[in-house]
Amino acid sequence: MNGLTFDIAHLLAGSLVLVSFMMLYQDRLFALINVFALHAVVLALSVAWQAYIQDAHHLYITAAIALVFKAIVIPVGLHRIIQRLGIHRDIETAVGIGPTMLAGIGLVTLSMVLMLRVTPEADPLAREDLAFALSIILLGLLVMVTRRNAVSQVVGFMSLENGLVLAATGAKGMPLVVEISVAFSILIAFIVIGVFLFRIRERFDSVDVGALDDYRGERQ
Amino acid sequence: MIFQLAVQGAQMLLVLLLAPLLIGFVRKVKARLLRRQGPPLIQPYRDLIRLMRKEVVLADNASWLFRVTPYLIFAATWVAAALVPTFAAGLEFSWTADLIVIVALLGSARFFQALAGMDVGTSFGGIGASREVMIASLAEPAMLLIVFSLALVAGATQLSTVAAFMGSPEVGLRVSLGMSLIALVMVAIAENARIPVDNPATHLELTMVHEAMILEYSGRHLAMIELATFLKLLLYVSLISCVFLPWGLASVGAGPKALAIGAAAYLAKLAVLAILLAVFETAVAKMRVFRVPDFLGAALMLALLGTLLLFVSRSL
Amino acid sequence: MTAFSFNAVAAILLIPAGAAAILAALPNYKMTAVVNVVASLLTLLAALSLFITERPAPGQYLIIDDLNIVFIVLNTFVGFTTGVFSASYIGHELETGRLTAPNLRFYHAMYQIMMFGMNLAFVSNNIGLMWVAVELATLTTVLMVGIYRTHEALEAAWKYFILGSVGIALALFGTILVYMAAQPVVGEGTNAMVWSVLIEKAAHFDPALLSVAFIFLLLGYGTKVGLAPLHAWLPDAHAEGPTPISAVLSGLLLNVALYAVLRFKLLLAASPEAIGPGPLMVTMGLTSLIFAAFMLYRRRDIKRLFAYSSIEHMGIIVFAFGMGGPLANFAGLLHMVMHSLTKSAIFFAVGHIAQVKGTQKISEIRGLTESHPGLGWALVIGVVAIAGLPPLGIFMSEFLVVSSTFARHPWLAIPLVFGLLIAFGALVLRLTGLAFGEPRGGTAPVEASYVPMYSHLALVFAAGIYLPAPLVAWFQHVAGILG
Amino acid sequence: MISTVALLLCGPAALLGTAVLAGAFSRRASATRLVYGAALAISAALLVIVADHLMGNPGEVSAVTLPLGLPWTGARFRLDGLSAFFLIVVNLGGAVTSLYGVGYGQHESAPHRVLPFYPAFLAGMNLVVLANDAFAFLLSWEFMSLASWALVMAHHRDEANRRAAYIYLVMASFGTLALLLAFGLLAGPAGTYAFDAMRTVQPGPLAAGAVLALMLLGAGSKAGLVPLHAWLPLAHPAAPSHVSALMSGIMTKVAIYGFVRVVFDLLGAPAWWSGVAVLLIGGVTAVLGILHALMEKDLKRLLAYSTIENIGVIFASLGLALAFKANAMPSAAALAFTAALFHVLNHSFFKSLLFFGAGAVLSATGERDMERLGGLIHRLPVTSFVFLVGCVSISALPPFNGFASEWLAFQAILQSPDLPQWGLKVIVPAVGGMLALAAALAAACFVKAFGITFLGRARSAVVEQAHEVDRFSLAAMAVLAVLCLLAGLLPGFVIDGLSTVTLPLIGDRMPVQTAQPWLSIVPIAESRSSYNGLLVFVFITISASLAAFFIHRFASHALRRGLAWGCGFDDAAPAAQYTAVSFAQPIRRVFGGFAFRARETVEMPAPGTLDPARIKVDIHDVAWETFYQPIAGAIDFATERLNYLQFLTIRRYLTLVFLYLVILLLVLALWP
Repeated sequence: MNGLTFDIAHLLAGSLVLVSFMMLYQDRLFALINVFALHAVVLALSVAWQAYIQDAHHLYITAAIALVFKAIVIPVGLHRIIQRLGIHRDIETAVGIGPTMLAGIGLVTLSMVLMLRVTPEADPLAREDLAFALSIILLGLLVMVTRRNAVSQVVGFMSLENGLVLAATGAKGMPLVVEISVAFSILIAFIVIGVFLFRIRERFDSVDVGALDDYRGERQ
Repeated sequence: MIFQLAVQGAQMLLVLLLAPLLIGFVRKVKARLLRRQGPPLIQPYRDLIRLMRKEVVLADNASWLFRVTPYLIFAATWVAAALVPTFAAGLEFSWTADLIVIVALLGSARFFQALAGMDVGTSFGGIGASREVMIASLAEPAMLLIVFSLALVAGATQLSTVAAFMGSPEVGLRVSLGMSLIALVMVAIAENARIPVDNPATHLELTMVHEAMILEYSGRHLAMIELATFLKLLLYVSLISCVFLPWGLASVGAGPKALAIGAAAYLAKLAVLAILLAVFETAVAKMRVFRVPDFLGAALMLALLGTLLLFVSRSL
Repeated sequence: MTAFSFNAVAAILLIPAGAAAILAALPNYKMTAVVNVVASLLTLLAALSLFITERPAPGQYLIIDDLNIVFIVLNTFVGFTTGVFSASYIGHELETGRLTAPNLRFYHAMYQIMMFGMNLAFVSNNIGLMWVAVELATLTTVLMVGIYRTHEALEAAWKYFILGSVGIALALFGTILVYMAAQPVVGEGTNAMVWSVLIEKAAHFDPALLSVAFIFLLLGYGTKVGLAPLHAWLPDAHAEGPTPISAVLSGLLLNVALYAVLRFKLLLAASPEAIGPGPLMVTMGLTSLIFAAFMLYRRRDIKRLFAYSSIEHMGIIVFAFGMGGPLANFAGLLHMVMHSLTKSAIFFAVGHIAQVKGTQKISEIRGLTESHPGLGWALVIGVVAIAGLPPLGIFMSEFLVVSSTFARHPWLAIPLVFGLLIAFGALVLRLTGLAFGEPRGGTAPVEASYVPMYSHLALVFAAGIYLPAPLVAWFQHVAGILG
Repeated sequence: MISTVALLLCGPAALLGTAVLAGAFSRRASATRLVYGAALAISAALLVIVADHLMGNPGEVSAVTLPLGLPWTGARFRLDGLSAFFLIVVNLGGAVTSLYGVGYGQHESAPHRVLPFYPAFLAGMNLVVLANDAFAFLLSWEFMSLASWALVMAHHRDEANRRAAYIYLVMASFGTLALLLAFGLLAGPAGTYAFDAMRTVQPGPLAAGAVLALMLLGAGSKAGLVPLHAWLPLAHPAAPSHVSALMSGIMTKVAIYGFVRVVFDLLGAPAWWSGVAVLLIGGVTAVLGILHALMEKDLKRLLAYSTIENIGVIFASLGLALAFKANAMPSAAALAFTAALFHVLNHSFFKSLLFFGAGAVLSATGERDMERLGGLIHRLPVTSFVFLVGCVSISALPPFNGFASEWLAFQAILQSPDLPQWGLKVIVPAVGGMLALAAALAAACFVKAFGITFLGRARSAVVEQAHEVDRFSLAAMAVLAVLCLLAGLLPGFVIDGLSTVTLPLIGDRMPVQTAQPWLSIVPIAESRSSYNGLLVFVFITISASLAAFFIHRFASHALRRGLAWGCGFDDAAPAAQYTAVSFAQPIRRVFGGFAFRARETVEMPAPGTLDPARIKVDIHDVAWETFYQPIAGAIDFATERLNYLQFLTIRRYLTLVFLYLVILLLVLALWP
């Protein structure tokens, strides 16, 4: 493949990682959701670009899903949930922003190291993409474990899943990508609905996972 | 064959007849040492006969065991005593039992004596029995270790063989043998309930050991037990004499002349040892019951030391 | 013949799928229960027919080989017996009003979907398809765990759901990585996901990619196997869901995930430069074993107790497969089968016990052998079996694992034996309290279905005494495959 | 022609069948007699078969492989001299116990919890002795433990019994795992679990040492070696008395069989220090066991502790045999080995007898606590007589059997100076001293046991309405008493019979004894040592009857019943008698200090007050406090700490997963 296409793909993937970092940095729910929307948009772009250079047309569907569902539906839904629940705007982060960022950097380097051990014969784009995807996944997990609020955890999970889609699309001619992205969208919908359900069933006064855990399996 | 059997029988009768005499002799010597006249030598015989004539007063609670025990004790002790070479070694039935068996026979006599002590159900019987078994639990291991060291020197636990070996020149003078001799004497004192471990002449129940066990016995039963006690003392004395002073002991299948010499020598040894015993008993005082373990512990240690020394010296 | 045998494979998948559709439509719970049992029975028969029929060549999506037949038959069998058990169990739940008719409709439909998912996972030859199937089975069980709608049940389901989803994601990434590793060698397209193709070419794959892939797969599927420290969902899901589901979770779903791990272990073993899967699995196995063994002591809830014992045994199995070698692999397979049978039998018993005693608190259940001899002795035999005492099957597998390990790597055997002993102490301690002593708790007679639990126990007992030669040959062959 | 071992295997099969039937019909009234009758018949049949085998062709070995058990090994069974001997021990005990059970079982409150497991227990023991591959062996071994566990659990409403059963099963499983490891070493990576294969390979010194240690742990924990004995005095008394007899008299012997089978048969040539280890453990076990027995006031626990002592004696002789074998002194090794096996037989006799007696006392009075008994010799004449025989035998007093085997052991110890190693030179006499001490203490212990229980005056009302037990129990006890006497009078026959065991395992045998004049036994040469129980017995009888005759002939016959001497305080209450505790007090003062940190504290009343002074004694089981409590504490601590992991939030669990992932990735990144 010629340099330009490669660079563009590289650029998009890289910017996804960057957006992940931005998510790590956010400490307000609305801002976090918006950043996630941006994350989804960038993902949609890179997926579309992959579709174009691999001229695998089914990938456009994935791109579309990412754009419509993740960049629009879900964020809007989350906005409404937050308003409905009226939960305070601040995210009480379990770990401070600074350490989180440092950890994030560590994770990215780790994934780079891992992927650079891969034999260069492999498709270079695949290598780069994988390195980025791995970092995005790890960062997403990091968001999940450093946030107390269920909504932000959901967001983290979705960004993680974006990393998966990125990897899947980066893999040339991988089958089932569309189906997988659909399946995941459903999964996420479940999670969001779950968060929502717990609210309307009046079982938990907040969707703070901490409160949700007050029972914690076996009472002492 | 017949002659051998006769000798064996003679030995059995001899020990039976000599035992009271030995006691009488010891008492006499002790009395003399205390500047007393003392009872005549044959007093023990008289005592026995008088006891035989008296009626038996049996405690209400006494069971059959209480009445059988005296005969068992007497029989076991007599057999044991008869198996120890007195004037002649290698008698017809000497191989029936070796030294370990003889010790064990005395052990079974003690076992039944302790049981009989507990049978009536008085506290005195309990006192005697529990103290007796405590003493025995230390004396028996010591005795067995002594047996070990003798057996290691002589290469046998068969008394005749041991005596023959000790009589032979190659035995020489050995530290370990000295230790075992001392240990044996201490054990003998404890086993026979002599001063300082126990006082055969006491009448104060709380200090009794042996006497407390037989407190309830009377009449012919008491006679049996007394006789057994006499036999026991004789047994230990002749044991010491045949192992550590084996001179003059008639050898296996010897003629009448040798036997006569043996008998004379035996009587002489008895006299000497009896005098020593009397002197010792007048010299020391009875110790408290709970000093006895230390006394016997010392015997045990000596015996063990003797055995270990032998093991070591053997390999050199 | 081929035609028929293909139908057999199809039947394994279609019967549950169709049954699910019907059950979703049927209103009456008695009938649904019956249909459920019948469908499971048919599936079992279809699975058994796999033995007699000639196998199809592995296709792009489906495969039948020695490895998965064992799993399929076990799966369908326990699925069937559990169906029988749940018929009587659910009846009681309905009377006590813990469940309602609509719940039940949903429940039975979900049950069949879950069976479908598990069977699909077993027969799928395509790692992507396998992933989808495993996730399907997982998500259905999530829904069933939450079926009681109690605070605890929903919380357990939620925990299961979140942790499960993360596992899903990790497993998917691993799958993608495998594809990436295969794609340069095998070429683009579905072929690069067909296991039977991959295993042939695995030697030429990029080792580094494979290694990373295996770590993600081990964590992703290991979450469902319940290996510590990924086990968190397991105890609560077992404790709060309906007991038939606990039985299926312990007896089957863990095996499904384990099966997936094994497939990828083979793949990795075929590529020499890649990281050795053995040490990883041995470590995880020992960790889970010892951790679960200690956790057993402080349990207050009877179902949670046995959930932890499942973790412990999964640890043993993973350890055995990690050790590798004919003996250890044989033991691992045997142990897996025995554990499925025993543990589901135990849960059958526990389900009825909890119903008659009206509680799951261990401290409130006493003297079962007196108050309910049938259940009590079943529990005793079950625990004796699960604790690895003869003459029951698990003793044989533990015998093989321990002795062979000690002969090869003594230092690995010590922690293994240590964990086994600790767990044994805990199980027997609890058993002593539950089965013996002054009876406590409800003493109402129970209309229990003894057939499933005692048939399982009878099988376990028979296996402990006598393994039929063909089965042995089979296992040895599979153990050979597992290398 | 069906081979002998196949014939023998029908026995356990029949027993298992009986067990199943018993499980089905155990609530019928007639079940008890039927089950015990069947067990009796089967054990007797097995006994006959083995005896016939020994009569016909002693040396012959017959083996069979069944298509059961471990697939590629099969269930192998084998009958050789060793297993034949232990089969006799097991089935003789089994038969007598079943006879006893026919009567004693009638008192059982919950027969349905005893009857199914009793035959299974017997079957398990038979199978252990016959097994010829590691799997069959361990399977039967653990099955035996399991059945006995169920029997201990029979009276499960008693908290103490549940605890005992729990500790027992855990210790049993510990032992099994140790044996499992040992067999793992012997089998090697290839997994050749057949004993025949193990015999052919000689493991290296390190492996051999490990196997020996593991066997000491595994077989020792079942036999009751200190410090693994803690479960034994809890579990053995907890079971119904006839089962206690089986566990104490027979099952411990099966454990010894396991030890001998592996260490003397499979392990090949031993190293000299292996003898040292076994010797020391045996000696210590003997002394500590009997000291604990002396401190007991529960009759059955006393018997259980004395079992520990006898096990110690047996292991000491075995260690001696190992030492001799290692130094190529086969004749001495044969002597020591014979002593050990002879003691195995004897102990199975008198320990069963004593437990039967305890059971009779229990069923007659409902009491196990000696402090509430006394004077039973008037109420239970026959029982007390046979119990006395048992006491005399176990106290190693001539002419009974206990003495014969101990005498052989001492003779073996006397061979030790020829041993080359210094360690052995020093240790053997020390152990000999320990054995002598243990023997003397045993005598003391059983004076106490018999004296407090049967002699003296009744300490509680239960004794007054005690009645002699049923004829089946009496018959069983009488049989054992006669056996005790016979084995003591004619040891030569037993010793010659044991030559079929010693020859294959040691490579030598003791000289033929039955050819000796007057049937006396002569281990090496008559000039060295000899013993003739028969003659000693005859002499004692003759001289006793002579004495009796003379007394009868010449002395007075007058006899008067009167009060016992009480220093003028007549008719002291029975409470004034010596109790079990006070009887043991002198010995406690001598040995208690180091053996179990016994402390005596006297509480004197304030001057002028009239309330009594009290003496308080607290005794510690050192082994329990040194090993078991710390372990339990450690486990408790670990569970306490780990338990937090059950109560984390989802986020923390996710963190765990996340960290685990990162760690693994790091490992991968740093992978060379």
